[in-house]
Amino acid sequence: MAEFFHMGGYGAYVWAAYAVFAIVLVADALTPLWQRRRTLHDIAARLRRESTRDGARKNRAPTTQDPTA
Amino acid sequence: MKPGTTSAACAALLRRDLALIWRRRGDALNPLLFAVIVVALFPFALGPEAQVLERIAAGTIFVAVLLASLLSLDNLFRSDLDDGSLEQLVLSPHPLSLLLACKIAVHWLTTALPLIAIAPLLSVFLHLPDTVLPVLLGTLALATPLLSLIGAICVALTAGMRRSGMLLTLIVLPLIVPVLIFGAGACNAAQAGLPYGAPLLWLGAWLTLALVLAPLATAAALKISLT
Amino acid sequence: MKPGTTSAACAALLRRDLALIWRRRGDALNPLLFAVIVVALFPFALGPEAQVLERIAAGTIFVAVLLASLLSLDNLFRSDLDDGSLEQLVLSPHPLSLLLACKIAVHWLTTALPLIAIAPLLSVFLHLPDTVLPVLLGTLALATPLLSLIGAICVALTAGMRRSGMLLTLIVLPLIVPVLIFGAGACNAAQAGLPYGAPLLWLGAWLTLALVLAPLATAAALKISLT
Amino acid sequence: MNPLVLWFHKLGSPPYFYRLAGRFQPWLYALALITGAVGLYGGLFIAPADYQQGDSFRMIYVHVPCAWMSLFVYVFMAANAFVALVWRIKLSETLAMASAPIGAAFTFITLVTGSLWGKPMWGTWWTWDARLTSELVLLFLYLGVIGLYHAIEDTRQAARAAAFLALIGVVNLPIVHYSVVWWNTLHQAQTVSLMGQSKISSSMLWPLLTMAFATHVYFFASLLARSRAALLALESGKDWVREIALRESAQEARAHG
Amino acid sequence: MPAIDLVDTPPLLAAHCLAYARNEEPIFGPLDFSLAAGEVVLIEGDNGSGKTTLLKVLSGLLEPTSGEVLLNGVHLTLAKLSHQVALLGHLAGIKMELSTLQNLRFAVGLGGIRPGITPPLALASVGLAGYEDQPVRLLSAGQKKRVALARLLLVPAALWLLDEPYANLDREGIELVNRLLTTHAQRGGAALITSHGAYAYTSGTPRKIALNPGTGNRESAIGPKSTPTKDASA
Amino acid sequence: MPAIDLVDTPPLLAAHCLAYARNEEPIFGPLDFSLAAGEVVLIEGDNGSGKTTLLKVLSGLLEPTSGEVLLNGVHLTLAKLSHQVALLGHLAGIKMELSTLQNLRFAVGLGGIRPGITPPLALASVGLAGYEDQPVRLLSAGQKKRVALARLLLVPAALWLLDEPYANLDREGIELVNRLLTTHAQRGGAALITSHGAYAYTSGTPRKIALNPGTGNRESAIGPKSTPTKDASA
Ligand code: HEM
Ligand SMILES: Nc1ncnc2c1ncn2[C@@H]1O[C@H](COP(=O)(O)OP(=O)(O)OP(=O)(O)O)[C@@H](O)[C@H]1O
Ligand SMILES: Nc1ncnc2c1ncn2[C@@H]1O[C@H](COP(=O)(O)OP(=O)(O)OP(=O)(O)O)[C@@H](O)[C@H]1O
Ligand SMILES: [Mg+2]
Ligand SMILES: [Mg+2]
Repeated sequence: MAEFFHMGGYGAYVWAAYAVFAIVLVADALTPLWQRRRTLHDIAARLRRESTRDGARKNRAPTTQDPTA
Repeated sequence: MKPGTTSAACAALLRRDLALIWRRRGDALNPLLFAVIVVALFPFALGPEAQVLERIAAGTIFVAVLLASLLSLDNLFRSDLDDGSLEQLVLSPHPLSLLLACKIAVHWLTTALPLIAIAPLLSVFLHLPDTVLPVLLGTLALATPLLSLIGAICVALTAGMRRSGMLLTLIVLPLIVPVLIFGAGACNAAQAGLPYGAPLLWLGAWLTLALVLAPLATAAALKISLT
Repeated sequence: MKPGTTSAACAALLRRDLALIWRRRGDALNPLLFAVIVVALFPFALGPEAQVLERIAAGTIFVAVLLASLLSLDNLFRSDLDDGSLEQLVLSPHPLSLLLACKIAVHWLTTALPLIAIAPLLSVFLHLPDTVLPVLLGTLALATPLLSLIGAICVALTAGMRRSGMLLTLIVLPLIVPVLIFGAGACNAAQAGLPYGAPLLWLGAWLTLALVLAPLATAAALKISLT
Repeated sequence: MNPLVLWFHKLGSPPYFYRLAGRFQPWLYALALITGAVGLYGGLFIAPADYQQGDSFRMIYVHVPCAWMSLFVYVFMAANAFVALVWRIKLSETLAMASAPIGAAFTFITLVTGSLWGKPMWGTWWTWDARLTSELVLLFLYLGVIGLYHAIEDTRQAARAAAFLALIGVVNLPIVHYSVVWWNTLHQAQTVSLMGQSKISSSMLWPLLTMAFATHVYFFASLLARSRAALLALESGKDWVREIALRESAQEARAHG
Repeated sequence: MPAIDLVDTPPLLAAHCLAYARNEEPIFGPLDFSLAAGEVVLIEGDNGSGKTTLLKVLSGLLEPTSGEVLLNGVHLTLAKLSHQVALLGHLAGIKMELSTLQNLRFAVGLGGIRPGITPPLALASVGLAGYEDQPVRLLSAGQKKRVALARLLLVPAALWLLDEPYANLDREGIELVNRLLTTHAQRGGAALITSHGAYAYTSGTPRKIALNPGTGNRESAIGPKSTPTKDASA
Repeated sequence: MPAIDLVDTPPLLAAHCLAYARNEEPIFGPLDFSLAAGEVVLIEGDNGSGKTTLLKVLSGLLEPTSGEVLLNGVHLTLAKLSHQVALLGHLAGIKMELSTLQNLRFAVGLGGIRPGITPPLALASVGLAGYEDQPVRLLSAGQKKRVALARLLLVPAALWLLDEPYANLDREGIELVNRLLTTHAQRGGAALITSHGAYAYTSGTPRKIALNPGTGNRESAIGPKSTPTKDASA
């Protein structure tokens, strides 16, 4: 087993290469998940904010049409 | 009520841009200073050995000229964008590519030409052999318009953003690597006593192509990044 | 109605500047890219021979880092000036030099530190011997804060002008040539197997001095160029 | 209408694509993982050591598939960029922009693993060889496209600008490659081509091909995931996205108590 | 190049179902309106209701999300727009470094000139006689605005799109704008102007288009109204 | 640090023979005026008469050519000014990239805070509730102005110098400014505002300082006048 990891003296290089391969691709796979979560978060926050905005507007200008959103 | 002719518009644009540069002639010298400074830093950084400096002279001058004209490219549309003039250009009834070609020409005349003029001085700093100087000037004369034209496309792409700054350098880099290789390569070949005609011919061919296509591409890119 | 404490003001400034850089984190990478690109241009310009590249490696990296941090210095006060924030800083009840020291610290942390971190990669491109790398990193760690501090004084002097751009480079140049000579000199000495302690000590001494005096000078210069 | 055209039309509709991609995506990830595991097992355990390079040759199983992918992804991106610019199809913009970071990742892996391979084989991390240099330029092109895309405010405009750049890059890559070849052979011949013609035994070959397949499948899985995330951001004002956002935030609120 | 003297062609500008959304967020909602030659119409709306955005769409700088714009009955494209529309936005396309006269000369070179007027005359008629050689940078906020107004006088555009033309101007300047608008309308031109209702265009038939703030005004109130609003300073 | 509750100290701000010349060209002529706590004074003048310049001098950003300025009876120096003056110019010192709330937080960190108010409260009271996380860049012209007004509410400055605070604001915004001014005056603050006379500050005792345009107004008319000008749209 140790010999397997040793890779005939090239272990450091070989395993570093495989590690880079794994790390970069795992990071690449995780980014969309993270992006998706953040986007949905932002949208939910924006929806909340918009509702406070519309509320404030209604108080200021009672003549404006009721927003249908 | 009739709009003016296209040639009148180009003339007005050339006149205005030259007037602007004249108004800010201090700024117009900046690329020149930058190139001089980059070249002047190398003897300090590498030590004063003449053989080392001579070996890297042509390449360093090329890199300095290239960086100087790239950094000045950033201003090609910047101020026009900031004050709304670019919108007026896009909204004008004349072919945008022609108007942009005028702007590129002004840029080359006011930044690259002075750089070529000062190249002999730079080559003295770095002990470039006198025999190589004509080759250097020739390649610069072919390479700098190419840089202005290629650069203009990239600037147009980045025009939509505020402060594109060095992102521009990143985008331009892959496109100018061939220019650098052939330009500096010709000088290095001349210095080594090898034939240097082929790279010059290549540069000439590319320049002809770029003169036709780059203004069109620039206009297309600008329209993308403005709407 | 009481004004806040000075430490609160500094903290607010640090927080805001970091938030701004985070908002424009793409821009923050620019100096890094610029240095990489300048270094990458040299092999194209000089040819791929390892011996040539090795000889000029340390000096070129030093010049590239220096240019990158100088060009980014231009933005140190630019946006604050453009939107009136700088007026607010000057009008604030807290010592201006302290506030400016915070700004300089943020600048160093966000531009020079990444440059130092990427220096090993740059040295691979130019075949810098592995033994010289620690010396290079050490000199960069001493030289870059010195550049930020000296540069800040000059930026403050040119803050009154729009688009000072490369004039800045011209003013800064004479001040940083000694830094370049000692910094690159130490690396070249190390590469040649000579002792390199003395220049490092000099750099350290200057840095100590600049840490104390530069913020004060910057504040004075800024006040001059704003009124 | 021709059913195939109709299907393409439907595919162009973001909510439909989002749902369809959501259905495919887990299967693609699973397939990539399995074939990848098989390929790596074959490469690390079954394939014999190379008679010339010893065990260091096992780097081939990550280096070469990624190198192939770095080129393949660029072609894919440029094709989508072309469609996006000419026919203004939103989905193509999304696909082009989603493939850029994946391509950059593969290019990065190629450069790093190549470097790691070069140190023991050539004794240096980096030389300015034609292929290596072209690959570096390719990385810069990818970074330029990504940087441009993120630097422009309006996402659709950004996508169009970046697509334009990607197309210019296609024209440029061969020019760079041949100029670098020419430049490299001017002074001296670098002795680089170590592996070019060595015949490869089938026990070495099949893991390589399996890995190549796995990376292709992975690319499409990642592409779908990225496109889905991007579509959510792009269509954030549309009702179907709002529904998803509200649903997820409600779930989260429940999960946190 | 088509002549633009179209006093009797029905609508100079017509918009059908025009809407704009930024990142899917509606800025102004489906709007229908038309503008005849000789008309000046005021766009009213609160802060953030999309007035500036509407003008940018009409000038072709932004592409509408839906709907269409017809100019003299033909579809509006960027190229067609060019010499029939003059936009005065927050950014006037004026070079701070150049003198007022140089700026106007350039505008004329680019866009052509109306018969019977010259740049110096235009400068004089906006009250900047004597400032011909002054770099624009050295002018005050209101004086800069006047330079932009002088450009309108010179360029042969039938449709003026003016974003808050009254802002920063003193009383005399406001009268100047009103005078310019009246003359332009009499000549067969038309203008759309935004304003917060403080200084209405007072002669002619001031009509208003109201933008409801933010709600994406799907059923926005459009149509001729006749009361100019002077009660702003309450 | 001195306390600034100075409701009964005689003049909050006094200027004697204040004049400013740029390159020997007089911009505004020797001015004498004083401003008591609780007062709001309107600076009126045509375009280019030097209103903006006067405010810059009073805030210490420009040095007057002659004359002196006393704040609470003491000479005005840059350092003293700092937390007693709040300037709202054309440039508000607001970062376009940051959100409205982040901007206000920074202003508070730098300048301190009035008791009894927080940044979110200030935002709400200028009608920007719900815009807390919006980058300022994405706001319309009038909304940006409101952010700048919110800063005034937060920072403990006794003297407000406002350059055209009404420009770009809708009718509601104008009322908002008037409300802010009234409250500030009642609290013992004072304000100098420039305006073209269109929207005068209507409550309290509106006094005006008139600057004669361009002439370097050596004998400028100063003193209390009582007619607010509402007849602007003529
Ligand atoms: C930083 C260094 C390196 C880079 C950037 C690099 C890049 C590439 C690229 C782009 C390809 C794909 C070429 C194509 O399909 O047309 C490739 C293929 C390959 N590379 Fe590398 N490489 C590097 C170092 C190495 C080293 C050190 C070795 C082995 C000694 C190596 C062995 C191979 C092999 C065997 C192939 C497949 C050849 C083929 O398909 O014809 N590479 N490399
Ligand atoms: N560049 C932008 N990106 C995103 N949203 C924007 C942008 N510019 C404006 N907005 C938003 O769009 C809406 C309309 O803005 P617009 O500038 O058209 O308003 P306006 O009617 O001109 O207001 P004002 O009277 O204050 O000038 C506002 O809610 C604003 O927040
Ligand atoms: N930076 C400058 N350099 C030289 N002269 C200037 C500068 N800024 C303004 N001026 C001149 O000074 C005079 C006063 O300008 P100022 O901006 O104070 O006027 P203002 O009263 O604010 O006018 P407005 O109502 O148009 O804003 C003007 O004649 C102008 O041309
Ligand atoms: Mg507006
Ligand atoms: Mg003013």
